[in-house]
Amino acid sequence: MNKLYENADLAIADIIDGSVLMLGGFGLCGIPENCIAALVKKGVKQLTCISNNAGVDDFGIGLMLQQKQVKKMISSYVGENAEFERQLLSGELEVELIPQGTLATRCMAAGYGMPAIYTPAGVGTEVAEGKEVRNFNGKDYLLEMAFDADFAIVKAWKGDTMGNLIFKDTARNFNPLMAMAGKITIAEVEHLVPTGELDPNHIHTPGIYVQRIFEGKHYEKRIEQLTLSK
Amino acid sequence: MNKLYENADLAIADIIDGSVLMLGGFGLCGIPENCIAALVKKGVKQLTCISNNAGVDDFGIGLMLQQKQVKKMISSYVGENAEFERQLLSGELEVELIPQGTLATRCMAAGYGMPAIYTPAGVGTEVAEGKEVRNFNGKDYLLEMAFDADFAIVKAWKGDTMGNLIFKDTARNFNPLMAMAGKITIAEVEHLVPTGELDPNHIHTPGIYVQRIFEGKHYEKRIEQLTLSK
Amino acid sequence: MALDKFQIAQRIAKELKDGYYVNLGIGIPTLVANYVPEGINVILQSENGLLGMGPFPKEGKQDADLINAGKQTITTIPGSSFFDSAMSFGMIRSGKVDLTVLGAMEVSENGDIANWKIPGKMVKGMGGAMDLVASAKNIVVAMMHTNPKGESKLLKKCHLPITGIRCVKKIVTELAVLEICDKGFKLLERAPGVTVEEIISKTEGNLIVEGDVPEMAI
Amino acid sequence: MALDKFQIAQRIAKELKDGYYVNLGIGIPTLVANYVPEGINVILQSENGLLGMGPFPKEGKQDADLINAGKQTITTIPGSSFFDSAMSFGMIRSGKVDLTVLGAMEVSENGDIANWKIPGKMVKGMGGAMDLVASAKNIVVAMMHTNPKGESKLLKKCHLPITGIRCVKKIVTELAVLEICDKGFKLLERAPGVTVEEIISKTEGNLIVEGDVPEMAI
Repeated sequence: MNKLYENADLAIADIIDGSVLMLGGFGLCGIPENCIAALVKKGVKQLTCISNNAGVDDFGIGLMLQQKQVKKMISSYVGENAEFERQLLSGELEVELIPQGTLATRCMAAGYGMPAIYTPAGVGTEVAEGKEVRNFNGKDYLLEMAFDADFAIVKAWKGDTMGNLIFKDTARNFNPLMAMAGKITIAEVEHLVPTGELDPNHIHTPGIYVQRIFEGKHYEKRIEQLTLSK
Repeated sequence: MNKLYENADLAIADIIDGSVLMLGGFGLCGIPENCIAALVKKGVKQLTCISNNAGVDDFGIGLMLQQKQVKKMISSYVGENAEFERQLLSGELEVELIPQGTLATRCMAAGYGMPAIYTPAGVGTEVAEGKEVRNFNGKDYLLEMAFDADFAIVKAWKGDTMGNLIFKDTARNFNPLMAMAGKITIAEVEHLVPTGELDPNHIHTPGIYVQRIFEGKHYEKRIEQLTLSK
Repeated sequence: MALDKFQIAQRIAKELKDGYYVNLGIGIPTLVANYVPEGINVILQSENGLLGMGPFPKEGKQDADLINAGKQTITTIPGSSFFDSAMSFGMIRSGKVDLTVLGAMEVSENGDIANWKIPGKMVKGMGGAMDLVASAKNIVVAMMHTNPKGESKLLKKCHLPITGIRCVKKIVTELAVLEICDKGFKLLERAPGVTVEEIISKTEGNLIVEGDVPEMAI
Repeated sequence: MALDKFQIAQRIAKELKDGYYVNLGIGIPTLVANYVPEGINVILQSENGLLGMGPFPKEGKQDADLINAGKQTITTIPGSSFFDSAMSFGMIRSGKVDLTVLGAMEVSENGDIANWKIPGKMVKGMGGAMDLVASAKNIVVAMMHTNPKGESKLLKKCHLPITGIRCVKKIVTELAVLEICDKGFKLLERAPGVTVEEIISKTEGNLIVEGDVPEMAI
């Protein structure tokens, strides 16, 4: 079975209006730049995007927001984005804010076939509203449901034609979790290598979780907060 | 803080009668040989051992069974061990059999601070007796509790003085999960390397989960079922 | 003529499709790997933590750190990956494994399976079997049609303690290929030369025979 | 004299012990890393997936793939490790992080904390704050004693939407070090030259003053 796609346009060709997408990355670190560009080009709309952040005004998911392609964001933090704020305040955009660890674990739950997980994050806060609270060993936990996404779109450092992925540094973040969680997982990689070249002990995401893979082009890898030592 | 121990005897010195231990390994693959030998030498008794298997008669946890050090085994499969069978039938030994994936996930739950997990394994079988059954999206799941172990004893291929671990091939199995789950985690490694030598992207178990580490000696690495191609 | 165990494996191999991720149980299921049809690539999952299991090693090439779920020494194919047991059962539980082949002691007409415990005998444990049957989306059972006493293993209801409920999709025995449907065991194929009557006589559970039942092509 | 933000960080750094795994929030907490006492090794956790965070990189050495939870470019120390976000919050949730330092807008006398949302303002989200406060076994808050309007931030009850309940252990402000105990804020230390009266006047929640309250040694 061929998992190899030529480019992002082909890999995302069947994503339609109203799809639920997971997009890997933390801030602008480890985001699937090629797929985002292809989604903007395709102009698909009414998307629900599960992603830790919403990019900045002119990069990352911010590019999709500019084109009003996003109906709903499910994120843990959405600062640094004026267009996002405008759409939110005008009611064009729906936002669900959830704790970062809950976001990560709800992805993992989907990938691990667990329908729900218990976490203490948000107990006693407005995040707990409408959710089941349960006490285990004297501590309260919230029941949080596994995500159910049509597509997971992730970015890896290296990948092979069988879909095995290796991430680099903190660009790993949500990518391997979302890769496990999508009904269809699309991986863009900086370096596509022939099958057999990756050390099987170094693989972060086994190919079984990846349905489509392609080598991305022209990575900008923008830095959000350049901070240097003197 | 020093995590480095000279040998297994020192690393397990405070394990006392009645302790709950997790022991890594699948069959005889990836088992903490040095720590098992030290536990036998120390003669600590009334142990509860959480381990996927119980070794064979003269190797692995089987060595502890010979000395009648084990009160209870929590495992998924305990074949290939005549002494085990004798103790079980005579009532000297208590056994709790649980599905392998449930065993693995209850370890992971402990390491991830999740008090319990839902799994479909065992629904409708005697494993479900006395357990909460809950339906999510039309499918039944059992509520299974995170393990609570005093010590996790694991074997890795490489480790550094900060406790970072890398496993090799299928000797990984339960080791990283148990490493995350112990109140105190003791890691024996085939190769101890100076801190900074392991690639941070290749580490399977971050050092935060490991309290004690030492380089093991004289690994026998016995093969249970030598099977060859002609 | 009834199939031998190699032919059962061969027949099951016809269920494989290109790109399938497959988990093969111990016994006859393991043999399926020897009959993968030409032009088809399947990737074998071993639930102790490996995708991309290869053949047994040549003498001298065995590695104690590289075994399958039956604890046998094995090798890997290019593109293999190792992972821990939680991820291994995670991918099983989330339905990423396309086909699971298991042995069984009994199967009931609603798809329940019993394959882990015989009352009165030493219980060795379920290993990964309960996880596999509870989660796999496509389970094929490889077994003999009857037990050594000649009693049917395709039952109205399992007598032995069950491993999982309503999970088996297909059964391949030395006599027949059967599918679990709403009403029971639907007879899909006969072994060459085996009569429908023989299959009926050796099937305790409800057997559905519709029209001409073709012989297996193996 | 009230502490400046660097001195607050310096005082918090005295809470560090050798071998501690520490998560430092954005703002004053980040500064704590600059004041680790001599002879003590601490390992910084960044919840986006790193243990062993080092200083900011030198010009030209920045790497877009290597950032902290504040999205700043950083470096690693020898012995660092990378992991995914589930493991990162897993180690937080299971109590493996020894000390968490956070900023806050309000803290109540029972240890509730509010630091993520101001009604009427654009809500940016809680990021990892709710996970951290719900799980960390040892939470120290770094904040000003009063808000810009001069109102106390140490309250009987939080007015703002809370981030977590009964979780804060200690608070270090420009005026004082306080511990949350059963009855409220226990005054442990005063900033050099700051009077107990000033601290009382700026603390709305129940303040417990027992005996002579020593000055901080910084």
